[in-house]
Amino acid sequence: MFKKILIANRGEIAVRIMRACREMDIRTVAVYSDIDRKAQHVRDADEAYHIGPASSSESYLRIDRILDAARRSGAEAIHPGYGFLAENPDFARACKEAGVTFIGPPVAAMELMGSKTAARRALLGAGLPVVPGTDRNIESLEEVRSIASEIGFPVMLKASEGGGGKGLRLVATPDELESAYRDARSEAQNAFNNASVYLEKYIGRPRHVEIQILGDHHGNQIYLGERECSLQRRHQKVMEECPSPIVDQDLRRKMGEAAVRIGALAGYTNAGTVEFLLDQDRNFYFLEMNTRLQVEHPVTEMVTGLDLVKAQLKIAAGEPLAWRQDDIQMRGWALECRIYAEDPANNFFPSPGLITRLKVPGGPWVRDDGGVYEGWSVPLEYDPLLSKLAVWGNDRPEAIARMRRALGEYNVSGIQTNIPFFRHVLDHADFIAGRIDTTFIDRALTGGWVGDIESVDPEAERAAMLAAALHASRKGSSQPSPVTRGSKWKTAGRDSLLNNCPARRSRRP
Amino acid sequence: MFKKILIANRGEIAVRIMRACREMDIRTVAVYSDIDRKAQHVRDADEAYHIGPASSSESYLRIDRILDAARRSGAEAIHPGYGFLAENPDFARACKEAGVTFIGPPVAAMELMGSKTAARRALLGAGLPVVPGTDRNIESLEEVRSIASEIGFPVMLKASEGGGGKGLRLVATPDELESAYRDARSEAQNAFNNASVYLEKYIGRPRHVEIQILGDHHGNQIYLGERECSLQRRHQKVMEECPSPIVDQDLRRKMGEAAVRIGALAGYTNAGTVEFLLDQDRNFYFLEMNTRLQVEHPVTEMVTGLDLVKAQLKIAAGEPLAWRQDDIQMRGWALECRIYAEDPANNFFPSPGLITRLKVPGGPWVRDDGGVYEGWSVPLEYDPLLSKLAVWGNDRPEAIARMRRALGEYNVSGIQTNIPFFRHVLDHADFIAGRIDTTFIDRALTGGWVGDIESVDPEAERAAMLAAALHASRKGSSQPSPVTRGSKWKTAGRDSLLNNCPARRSRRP
Amino acid sequence: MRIDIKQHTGSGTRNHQIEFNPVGTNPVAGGRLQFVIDGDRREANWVEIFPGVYSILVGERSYEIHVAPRPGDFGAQATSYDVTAGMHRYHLEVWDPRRRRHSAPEGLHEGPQEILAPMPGRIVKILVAENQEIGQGEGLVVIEAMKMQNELRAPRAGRVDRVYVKEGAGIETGIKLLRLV
Amino acid sequence: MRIDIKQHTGSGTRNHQIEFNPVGTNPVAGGRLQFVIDGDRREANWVEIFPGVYSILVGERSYEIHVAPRPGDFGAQATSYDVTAGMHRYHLEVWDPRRRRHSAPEGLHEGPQEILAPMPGRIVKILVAENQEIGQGEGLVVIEAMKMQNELRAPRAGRVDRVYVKEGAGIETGIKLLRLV
Repeated sequence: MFKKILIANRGEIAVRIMRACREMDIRTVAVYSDIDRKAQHVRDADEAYHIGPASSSESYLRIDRILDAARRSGAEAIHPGYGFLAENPDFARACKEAGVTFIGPPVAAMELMGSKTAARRALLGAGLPVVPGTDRNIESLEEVRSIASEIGFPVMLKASEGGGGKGLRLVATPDELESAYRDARSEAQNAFNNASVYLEKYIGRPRHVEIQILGDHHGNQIYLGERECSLQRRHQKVMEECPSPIVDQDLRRKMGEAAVRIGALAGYTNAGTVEFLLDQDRNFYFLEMNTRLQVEHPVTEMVTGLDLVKAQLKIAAGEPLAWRQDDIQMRGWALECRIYAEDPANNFFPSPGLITRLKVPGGPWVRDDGGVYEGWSVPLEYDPLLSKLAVWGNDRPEAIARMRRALGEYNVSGIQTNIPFFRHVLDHADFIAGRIDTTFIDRALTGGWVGDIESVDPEAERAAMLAAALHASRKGSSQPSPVTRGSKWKTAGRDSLLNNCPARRSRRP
Repeated sequence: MFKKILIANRGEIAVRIMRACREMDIRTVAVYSDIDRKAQHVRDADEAYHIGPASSSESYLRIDRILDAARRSGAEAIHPGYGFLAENPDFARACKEAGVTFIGPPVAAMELMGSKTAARRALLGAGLPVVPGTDRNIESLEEVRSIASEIGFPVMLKASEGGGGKGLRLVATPDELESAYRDARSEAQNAFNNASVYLEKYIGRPRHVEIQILGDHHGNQIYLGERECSLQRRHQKVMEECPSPIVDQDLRRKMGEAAVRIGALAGYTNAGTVEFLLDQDRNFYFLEMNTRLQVEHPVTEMVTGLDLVKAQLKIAAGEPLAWRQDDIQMRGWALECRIYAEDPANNFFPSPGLITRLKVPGGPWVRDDGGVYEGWSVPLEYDPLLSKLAVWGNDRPEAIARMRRALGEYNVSGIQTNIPFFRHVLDHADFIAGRIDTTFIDRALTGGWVGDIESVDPEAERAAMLAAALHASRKGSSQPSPVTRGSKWKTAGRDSLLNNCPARRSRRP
Repeated sequence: MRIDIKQHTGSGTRNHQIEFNPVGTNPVAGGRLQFVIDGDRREANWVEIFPGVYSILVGERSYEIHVAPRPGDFGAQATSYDVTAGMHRYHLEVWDPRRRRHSAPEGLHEGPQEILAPMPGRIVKILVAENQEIGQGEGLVVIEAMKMQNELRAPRAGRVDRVYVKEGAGIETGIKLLRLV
Repeated sequence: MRIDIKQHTGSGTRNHQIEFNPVGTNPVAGGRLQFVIDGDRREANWVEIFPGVYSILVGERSYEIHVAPRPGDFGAQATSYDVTAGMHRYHLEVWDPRRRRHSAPEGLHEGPQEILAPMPGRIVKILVAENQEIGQGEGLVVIEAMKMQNELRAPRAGRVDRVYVKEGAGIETGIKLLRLV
């Protein structure tokens, strides 16, 4: 096993990986940017190397500086976490050339899965289920017309290098096709500096269900059940569960075996996730493969009892898998909420800044994977994920009740978080019944949703007003901020219409 | 199910019970003493009733005031937790008379198990294994002589009403018998105001292994595996695990079935624990039965996946057990450390006071059941248990590594805790090998143990000295306390010989 | 003392009135007090656990209330708080008795108005030019923060009188972005 | 500045010496500094995370150090700290340069000595009387705190000159219990 590894990441996932390392007596090397000197992952590491200014393009994306830190520290391997360089084949290649083990799949597998059309071609060739459509870029309007009429409307135009919902066009009728094609190409050009698009059949209200796989360097491939990831806001996952409410033993086996075949096809090793779309009839279609550890891996860990980060390290060190497929037992039900620094009462605007108080929930079957601490100032340069709150229950209703309880204990002061938003999801009849798809949240919740929950307890309302009055009378009203004069506009601003979408090419991991 | 219950307790166990209630939509009623107005359990409850001054004899032990609070709040049931009134038959009887459900066993079962000699008689009658010895009080020196010679030396003299190691005498040879008998009686008289003693065969270096049982009101009784509780300091449990390193399937079944028979014998319902002593040859003998929820119940929960507090509530509400014996599956390994406010570097002196900073460990398979918070001042009137830190692993080595990691993340500032002490236990070769018995800690650790761990990392030592020097140079040295002049004596006092033992009749739960 | 409270909800605004005897400004305080709210008399046992966090027993019912000023959201006559009680969150505007003589400002949407930054970040794109006529809901600027691009839209129709910021500029919450007339 | 440090371990005491340039007393501080410890030169990158909690990079090795004064354990010339670095805990006595001219007090065990309460609690029993001769290790008083009875024993033989406390009295850490001569 490795004696020392470098973690090329920050925040909760760096902290998570270091926890596994400490339990395995592996020394940890952190890298950090100027504003992360006091970050949790630097405090937790055995060694820490400065790699540049706050902007990630100048630090956490700098392959040269990270490899330099690996050399200087004598790290034998690098764990990329997710995001940043995790799915960058050039980084994996550079590690290989530098003689450092990249904890992840082979470069070829990353490259194959990095190109949507190439991956579609490979799967179609092997007779694996992909969404009906083209397996290569479309070169002309004529081509679009003919293929679209073959497949039948509605169809989706997608950017070949795309992600995060950009360069995406839903086309309901033939006469919309021309303008949609033009728009999709130009949007793709702007967003990804590559205009190529391809065509897929549109699947209405699909579910996003993904399969976790593990592959070692001895030809063993297993799947660890599925994760239900249909709860997304603007194409961003916000809440995940394991198992999925609509996947039964039979479907799990079918999807699992398909995922393992896809892994084998790509010559995949280490931990990976095969994402599928499920249509209304529970037919599943390959969406894409994430060639790294998934943000939502904890729900799989809680149900299977396996530590995925430890498995990654053992696989990268050349150990054979410790489990055969039929050793994998799923017990109970797990849910995860992604706690983001964003204000649900204010169009989910990002909310960076100083955490003045942090109380994390505890007690039975509650797990918090955090990357921040009381007194830490959340920078605005990086992803707003503060922590992942996961719970386990004997069944889905218990898990839901426990998550409600845990969210009630969670207190983050100084900045806004989406915690109140999750309380709405948990109370929604469709969620409770498991009737969810990727459009559920945008349809049912964020639309007409307001941050304030109408009180059902008039006594609590009175107590709230007494507390506010007491506070005002004791502290006097706070200093008017520079905004005072414009305050009415501020208020207007808070409630004004807003769009937000990922600034990076790919959506959040 | 109940709509509202009262929790007649404080601290971590009150918080634990309220968590279960919130997950079951049961409203919670707290009781509190003057000093506990800001305690966590009052903050967590839906209602809170003041029941008197700090001294527990004037508050948490006042049956009348607690029942009055139950009446006024309309609570349908009372959960006693552990300690305080949990094993007091008069309280259970008073609840019954007040028409409030006592969440625990019937009065008769509590009374039978409350008297050691009565319980011994009952078990002997049923042919169940108890430590060889008398089943009634010894009235004369002659009687002691004859019985002792029958059993064979060494023998133990025990106070019939005893506990916490008081009125206890090990007698190795016949000629020690007379004085030992006299001492034991007078010590029992002083401690328990009852001089009765009885005789047991002495079992050398025994293990303490206990079985968790559940019984409903429909005649169903099951066992949930064992807990290894041999790690004790001065007869106080400090660390527990599930399963036990020396219990195999076969022994587990034998002990489990014996425990269930003992439960049936006592007409037991709800959650209970049968404590056994194991000798060197793994023969097991009944020690006593705890007729309430055990402090260390989390390790059983983590391995079986069952929520014991929820089970207690359902049983008390009249529901039949949801599991048959063969539904109980044990998975992996769990460890628990009891985090006490005591100073291991200072003879384990109690260390009450203000918690200036509290950082609880998190991440995978770590569970903290706490009853305190940052800013809370730990009162000296009550038990020093701050929290229970439990971890789960696939096997014992992983659980040990994880506990080491979790303890490393645990930070309590302002008061001293026994956290550094546990690091010694976890690093001890005998513990790692599972070679433990009830004398292990007093033999191997607390004897020559010093609070400072000799550094293995000279660089860490340098950093520590730099930090101390920086701190002193920046802050200047702190205000000399009143103690200044006597400081050398203070130091002497810190290192002076000390005895500490429980002030209550029975040892800590 | 008598304090007016405006409660803002999704559906509108409710007015409340609360009366109690002054409790002083001792940083660590607490005790029993009588109060009258919207005409109902109550007794409360209150204590401040942390600054802005109150444990309040109304009768024997236990509530933990978090009182936080809404960032950058202060009026001249009132202070707006986000108040959280368990699962419930309220937006309360407390009218400070020491300034009761003033009345609420009216004519919200008249005259020139400043559009302020609702969050810190970086201006990645300015979508309008000075003197440009715009309609309600039209995009004004795109602010990037935490890997998200957030498009701020016009709350009403009007003409862009001035643009205060440049593309690429870093901004703080509350600074002026542009003026609408 | 030059600072002497006495390190107390189970096995005895070690002396160390550390030198660095003064860093000021800015509450939130940090930076790089050169220091020499027992003759070895090092470079450190330090920052205070919380009061008394330092993140220190020596070279690139990361240490988080908790510095806490030992309760009631202050000498006239030095300050004693419990210093924790990860799994390791040190008892360090820092000799404040501003008082270096003094030397350590000697004759630890001579003359009359006060026995002080090592913890808060309640005196449940006084086991000796004034003018009573006692041997080392003999029980002096029993203090109850947190449901435990703690017997304080004589660190050496001597005569009980005075008893300052009564049974049933509540006590604080550091108050005088009795005088031994």
